[in-house]
Amino acid sequence: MMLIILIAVPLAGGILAGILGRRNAGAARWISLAALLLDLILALVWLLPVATRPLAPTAGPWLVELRLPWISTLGISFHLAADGLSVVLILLTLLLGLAAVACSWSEIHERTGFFFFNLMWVLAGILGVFTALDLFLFYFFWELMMVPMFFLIILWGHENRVYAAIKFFLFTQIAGLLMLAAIIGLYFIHGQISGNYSFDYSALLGTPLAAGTGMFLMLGFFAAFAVKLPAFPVHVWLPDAHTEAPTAGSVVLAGLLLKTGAYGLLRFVVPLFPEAARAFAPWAMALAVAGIIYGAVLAFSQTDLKRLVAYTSVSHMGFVMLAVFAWNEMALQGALIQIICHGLSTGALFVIVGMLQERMHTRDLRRMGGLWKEVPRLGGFAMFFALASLGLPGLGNFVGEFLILIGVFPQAPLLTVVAAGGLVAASIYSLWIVQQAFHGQARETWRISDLNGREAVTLGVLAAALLWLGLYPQPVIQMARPALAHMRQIQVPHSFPAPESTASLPAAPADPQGEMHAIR
Amino acid sequence: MIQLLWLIPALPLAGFVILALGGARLSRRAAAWIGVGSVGISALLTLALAVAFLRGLPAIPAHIRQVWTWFDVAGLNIGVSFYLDALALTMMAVITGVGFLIHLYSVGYMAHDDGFSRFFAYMNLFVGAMLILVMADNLMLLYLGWEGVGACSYLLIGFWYRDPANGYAARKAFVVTRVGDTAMAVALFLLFDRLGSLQIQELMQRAGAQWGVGTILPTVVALLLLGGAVGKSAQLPLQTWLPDAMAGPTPVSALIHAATMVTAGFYLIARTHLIFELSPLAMSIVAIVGAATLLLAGFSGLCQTDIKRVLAYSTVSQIGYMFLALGVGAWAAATFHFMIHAFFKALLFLAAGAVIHALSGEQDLFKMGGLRRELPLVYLVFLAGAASLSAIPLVTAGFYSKDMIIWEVFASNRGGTLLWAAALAGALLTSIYTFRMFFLCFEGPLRTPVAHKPGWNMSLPLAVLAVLSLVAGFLEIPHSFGGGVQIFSHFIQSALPATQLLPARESNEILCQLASAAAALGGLGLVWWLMLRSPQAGAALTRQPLAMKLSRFWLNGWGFDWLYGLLFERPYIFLAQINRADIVDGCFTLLARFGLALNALAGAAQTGRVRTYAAGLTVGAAAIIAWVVWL
Amino acid sequence: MQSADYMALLPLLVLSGALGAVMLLIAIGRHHGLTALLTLAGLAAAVAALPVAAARAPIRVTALLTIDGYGLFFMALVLLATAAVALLGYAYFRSWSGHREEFYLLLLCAALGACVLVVSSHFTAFFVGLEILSIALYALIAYPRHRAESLEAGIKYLVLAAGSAGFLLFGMALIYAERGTLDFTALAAAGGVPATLQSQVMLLTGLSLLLVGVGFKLALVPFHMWTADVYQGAPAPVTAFVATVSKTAVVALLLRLLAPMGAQSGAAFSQILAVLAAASMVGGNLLALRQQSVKRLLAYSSIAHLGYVLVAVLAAGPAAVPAVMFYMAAYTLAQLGSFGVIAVRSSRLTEADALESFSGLFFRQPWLATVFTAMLLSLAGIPLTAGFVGKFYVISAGAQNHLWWLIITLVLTSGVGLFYYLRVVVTMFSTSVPVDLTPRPVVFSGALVLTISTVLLIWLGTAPEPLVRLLQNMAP
Amino acid sequence: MVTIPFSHGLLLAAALFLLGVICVLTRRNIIFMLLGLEIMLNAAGLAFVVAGARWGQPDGQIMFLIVLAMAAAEVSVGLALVLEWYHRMHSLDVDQASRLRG
Amino acid sequence: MNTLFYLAAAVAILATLLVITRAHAVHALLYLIVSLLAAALAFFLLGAPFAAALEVIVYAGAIMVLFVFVVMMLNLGTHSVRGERQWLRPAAWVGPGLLAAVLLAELVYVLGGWSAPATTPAAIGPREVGLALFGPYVLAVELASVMLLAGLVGAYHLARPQKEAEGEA
Repeated sequence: MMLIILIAVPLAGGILAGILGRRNAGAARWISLAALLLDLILALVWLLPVATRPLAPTAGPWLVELRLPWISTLGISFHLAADGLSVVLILLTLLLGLAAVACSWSEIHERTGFFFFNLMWVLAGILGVFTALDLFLFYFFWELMMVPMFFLIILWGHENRVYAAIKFFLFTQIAGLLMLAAIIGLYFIHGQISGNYSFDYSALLGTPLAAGTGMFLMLGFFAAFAVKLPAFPVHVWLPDAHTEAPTAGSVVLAGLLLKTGAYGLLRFVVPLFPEAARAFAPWAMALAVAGIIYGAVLAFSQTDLKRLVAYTSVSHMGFVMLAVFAWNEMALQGALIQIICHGLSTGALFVIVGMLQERMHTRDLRRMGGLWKEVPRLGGFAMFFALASLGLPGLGNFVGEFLILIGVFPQAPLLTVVAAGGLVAASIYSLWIVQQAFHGQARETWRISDLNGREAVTLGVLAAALLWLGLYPQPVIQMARPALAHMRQIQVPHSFPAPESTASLPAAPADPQGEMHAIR
Repeated sequence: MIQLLWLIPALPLAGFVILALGGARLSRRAAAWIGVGSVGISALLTLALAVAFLRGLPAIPAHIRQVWTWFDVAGLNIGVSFYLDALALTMMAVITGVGFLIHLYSVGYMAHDDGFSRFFAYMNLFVGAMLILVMADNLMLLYLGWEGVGACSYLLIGFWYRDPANGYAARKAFVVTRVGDTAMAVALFLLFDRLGSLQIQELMQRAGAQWGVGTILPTVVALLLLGGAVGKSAQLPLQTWLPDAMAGPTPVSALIHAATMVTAGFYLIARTHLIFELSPLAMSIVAIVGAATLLLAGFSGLCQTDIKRVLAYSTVSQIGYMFLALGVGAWAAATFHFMIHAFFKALLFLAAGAVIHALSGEQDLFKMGGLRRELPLVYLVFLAGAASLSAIPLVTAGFYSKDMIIWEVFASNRGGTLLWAAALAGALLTSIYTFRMFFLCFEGPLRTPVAHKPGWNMSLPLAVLAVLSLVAGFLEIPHSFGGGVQIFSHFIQSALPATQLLPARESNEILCQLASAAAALGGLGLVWWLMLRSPQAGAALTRQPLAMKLSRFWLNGWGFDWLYGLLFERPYIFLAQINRADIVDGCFTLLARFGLALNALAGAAQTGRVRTYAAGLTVGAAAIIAWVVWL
Repeated sequence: MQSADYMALLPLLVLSGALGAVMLLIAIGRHHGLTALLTLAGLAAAVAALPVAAARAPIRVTALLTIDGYGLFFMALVLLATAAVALLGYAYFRSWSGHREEFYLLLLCAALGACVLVVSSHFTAFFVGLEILSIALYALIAYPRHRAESLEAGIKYLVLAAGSAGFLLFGMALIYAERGTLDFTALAAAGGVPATLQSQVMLLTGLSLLLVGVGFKLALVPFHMWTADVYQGAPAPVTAFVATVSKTAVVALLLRLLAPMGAQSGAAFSQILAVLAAASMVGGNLLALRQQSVKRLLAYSSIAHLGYVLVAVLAAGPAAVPAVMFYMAAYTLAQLGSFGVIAVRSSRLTEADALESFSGLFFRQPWLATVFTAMLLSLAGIPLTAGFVGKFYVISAGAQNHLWWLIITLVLTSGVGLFYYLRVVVTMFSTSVPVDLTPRPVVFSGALVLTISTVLLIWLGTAPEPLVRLLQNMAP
Repeated sequence: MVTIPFSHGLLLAAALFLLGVICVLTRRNIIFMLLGLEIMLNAAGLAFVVAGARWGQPDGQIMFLIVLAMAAAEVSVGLALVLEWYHRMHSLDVDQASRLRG
Repeated sequence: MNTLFYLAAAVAILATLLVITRAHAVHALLYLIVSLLAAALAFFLLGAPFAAALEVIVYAGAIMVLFVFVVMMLNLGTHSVRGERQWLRPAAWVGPGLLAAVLLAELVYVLGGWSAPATTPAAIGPREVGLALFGPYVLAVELASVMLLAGLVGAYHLARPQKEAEGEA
């Protein structure tokens, strides 16, 4: 039940904010803030103790679970559950949600109520995605979170918002529909084999699939998640969406929406299609590495600061995809840390860009320069997050990237080396941001104010979280460990109906660790 | 006492946190106290620790203290834990000691700067990171310090951020070293993959047990680590960033780009020496890199006009000596030279800083001159430093350390005559460019008026360092000097193995020493003759076309910047720029255009004429019937 | 005909009675509101008669009609949609002078035709039902005869519908000549006899010609060209009717005709259907891309939607029938809502179908814009709306029968489709200066339709279980 | 009574039907278009009669009757539309009815 | 008798050809009546005397007269004939002709290969038709009445004399 409440609180808060916000913009802000704080507290009180408790080795993977009948004639149930992975992501969602509310505080003047309504509903959809265990329900939430996001962009976005919003929606929807087709295909194949027509995740796990079918279905899922991630070469919606979205939109996009793609890869693609994912792993990893480098190079050449940061997301999320397809504990833990830290650091960078835009009404790097003198504290934070973004040890992103690389290395040494090249490229663009915006000569005269208390607290919390994850990520690792271990166990299908599927994959289950051997 | 190990890096880091959070609200005085004080206490702690360490020495060569578990994933258990042995202690002593002096000096040097507390914040952060680097018990933590000092180096080179050139230099330093760092990271991956640990001592043990001498793996690992080392230590081929790094304030150059950070490469190799010893090839490469670098930098040093750039090239060159020593297995000599170099190079930079300070920021050697009388103290300490750098025999510490290297290069079983010759040539070059700089600066007519005289807080570190540059050498006096004194070697041997000398060459020690002494003195004499005794000869020499060409070539650091610009920088920028609009996006746009074209095509049938529509109906009927009839 | 037959026919009888009553009322004295009310009462009575008929179902009433759950469901859909159109019509024609009452008469005729269609199991009933619908529609489309557009649309629809009816009849005649029966079930049974290749070809040719007629009504590519013109020219409530009732009825009939024949009609025929489905999905969505007229846009989109439905029709498995039924219900709701929004915004002289007239609607009439957005999102198949469940159902039906290429076409083309739905949504939410600043008050009856359809839309989108359960065992 | 193959009867119907199609496709005069439609419907009715004759059933003729009724109804509405159109446009050119397009 | 059928067929086709090519509407209508009469003959020969009678009465009689009325009402004179000639350029025939030819070829292929037993069918007179019509087909008759009603109402509404202010409030 607590999971429903966790999702319902932002939904209700959103409605309330929407209604009251028509009269009083302040009310909408405070209600949203209160709802998210309440949700965060509830999550901390309910989930954290459960998640940190040592798990009995015989217990199932789920810490909390809830199953209600929904459309039972089609085998669809309202099935929510959370394991350590979900808990971590829920907490991240709420934290970044708060940041998003905080950074919209003074940025949004028009239709404030409706804005917060949309914002809260996006967050609720994301929470749903992170906890849904019925594939139909998952897809439901998956699409649901896009619509308010779309409105956030078209109503409060910048100059080119319509183009960006439509592009964003089209890309994610088409890919989502491919996933829907794959979900349904899986449902029927599973139903035909077992006689049990169900969309339930745990039921569908281990469905034996012929090699070709499995690959097609896996690609359906992969398409949706790759677009959301975003993986090269379907990343093109991201720079536009980020650039045009309001700050809170960018924060939620970068910090959370992209993570749903990563989460999907982790939770669904590999566990549901272990064989296909294994076969596809070299390609996926190659794409991931291409994304790492491509995103980094493109980020460097951008003149729009938001666009620049957007491309860095492409690069960073490539690491996550790389890790997922390596599928060993080290890489997966790294992926999780990377997910969180990218959310925090890129979210914070977007917040900073938003603050600059609010003050300067431009995001053009060519017009900035020498801002340090005007806004040293903002500059300091920007420097901090830029360093985090380039993977400076001691900050969370480093732990993520390092674990990923060290985990992937045994499976794909060459790709790892190329991916490590992304670290160099990351330093190029990260420092470029600081140089262009805050260092150097002032190109125009700006009279802008430094951070106020609310802004400083927002950034400070994010920075502290990054520092904490950089120096002591062990609690997160501990929390996610049983979840990841469970996912890695559900690897080998129960049985193969056709002999050709075993013949084509020699000695697949032989590896006790279950790592996929890609390019060696 | 050993329990307090963690305090040593923690204090400067705490200083950094206070300074960073306090920011501009702190008074200069408070900032200075915090900045200098934290490092000072660290230095005192280090001293106390050294005493404790020495007391237990023969029995307990190393201590490990874990502070907390950083992370523990799938067999990779990384602690924030510190390892203390002779090597680390030496490094710590230099970092905190010299660091403290430089901090003290900075109070005066930076007194009028806007970013006073920011400066000390960065400096404290640097000291903390550097201490973590040298104290790290595992390679992960070492990497943390490693990158951390890189970041501080970046921050401090670009300290005066208004000038884009400084920003460029800072980014260049960071990116170039990061190339090396990445190689090092790959080495870490490989080590963990093959040996299952990143704890240094465990690694050394397992490497020795599992890998044979001369096999491929240790060579690969060693070369990757060397990649990291050359990046950080500005050795060939990644040396290009250091001369530009002089854009930072001079104390920074003294601390980071001379005394401590740039020697991290040396430290890394010394730390992982067992792996290097498993690979003779890698060792030779280290030696060759060192030799080549010291010559290259020496020649470049000859032609510089900027006083700090001369010193920068000399740093590159001196670290080349250290690498050369490492390459021939002269571990103790390398460490000794590191320490002495820290003293005299810090001294030289600080003294140069005092000169620059005095001349209101003037760095051009040709605009200096005649400062002997204006700044007598600086003159004296500079002379001490220059002598030490040039390894003027007997009286300078530099002589003892450098001579030790030259001799062991000659006598080591891994050494050779060619390397020795290079080292000797380097010594000659060193003495030439050093005294060229010295004479240009202090002799001749006064060209720029003196504005500031150094205060006590600048003078005191200069004096201390000058003394150290002269007398520290007596810690290690060669055998040939009547049996000698080997305090330092003995000390360091608890951590690093002794050099394997070829018995056949051992007897030539005194000859060798004579040769190096001759090189140093010869260089000095040559410069004196060309510049002071008969300046016309010197001028004539510099007017030679060949000399001018060479001079320009060396001035630009052998064209490496140009080459790398051509090979990497410009193609990267070019590729990024032409693809700014994202070609992939273009492809999708094309797809969308295609869709719109199809829309136009399909829309062409919507003429609004009922006859057209009826025709469509009929065509459809005909087509369908054709399909069922003939297919 | 026995009393059970009459009971089974009760909805049709009630409808006919209502037709007569309305005619009488008009003869006695013209009164717009009263006529509308009587029409609604008749429709309500017919709906109320459905359970009576359902109690006797399934039953064959003469050879012509088969009253079964399947037919009754569609009948309910037709009747409810007609009622909605009547309400919209009341709102639309309220401020007109002149004869408005015939609208309801014709509407009831058309509804009766559609009701006959959905329960017909015989070519004769099929044809008669279709023609009642068509002939009533000719007049309905051209109803505002003071508007040249409406007349034009009427003429186009008439010429093309009659032409397509010719093809349909010729096809029927060929089938009859080959098989000797006009009865759907008998036709399917006759297929058991091993036929020669030639007679197979004859049958297929007949079916193909029949398909021209059906394809015209469903506006499948390449028989789609009339759609946009007619939708645009017809008054908005009539457009809603054309888009919903006339298509629903024909889809119901097509499925009833093909379901038993599926096995014998052979691969070639299903290939053709597949091609038509794909062509409709692609063509419809492409055509709508740059439309500036919302009615035309919805017209093109309806072409695509019928393509989607055809995927489920093709699937022909046990999932196909409920999928088609659910999809048509969802589609009907969304189309009614969409055209309803246009209807309540239209004035006597112009239909409010220019895209730019929707600019910034959200800020003037947020409620109306929200309804329209919900409808468009449903058409686009976004969750929370009935359209999503419908699309899900259709893909399910396709997947069950491994129509992978059609599913992929469906997915990609609905992605394209999303673009133009979003264009409309974006326009409504655009903050640029709106063209038309005065909000037009929404008449109560229109508001009622919009509210109910929105509620239903979301209810079906979030809790489809009751309907799904109802549809589960309704194969004809 | 004739003993011709039934296919000949159907061929006649087909030929007439297609002539009607040609008429609809070619003529711009709405009246002629309606005539073409009548020809098509009549041809379809003929086909039904032929088919009914083949099976010796009255069903074919009944279909013909219904076609007849439909043709009558359709023509009446069609001609009403034509009158209204002519009243407005003063022309019978069907190509003028192309304001709706695109 | 067979000859009579083929003769009727030839007349019907020829007359229809003339219908579709005439420029004058009244001429075309007259030819169409000829064509319909020929078709009625064919009906008769195929054993459908009732259909033949209705063809003559309803089609040739009622429907065509409706056309004639309208043509008269519109008073299409020589002016319209000239326009008609202009519209009927030979080129206008090419496309539809080709299209129809393709369809014809297909249908000839289908029907030509189709062989039904060519027995002499028994005549189905008005009695059988009537029995069927008011037996199993009674609902169709009822529904046809609704169809005619729809046509009636539609035609009434559309052709009603127009007041200028129609549609205005």
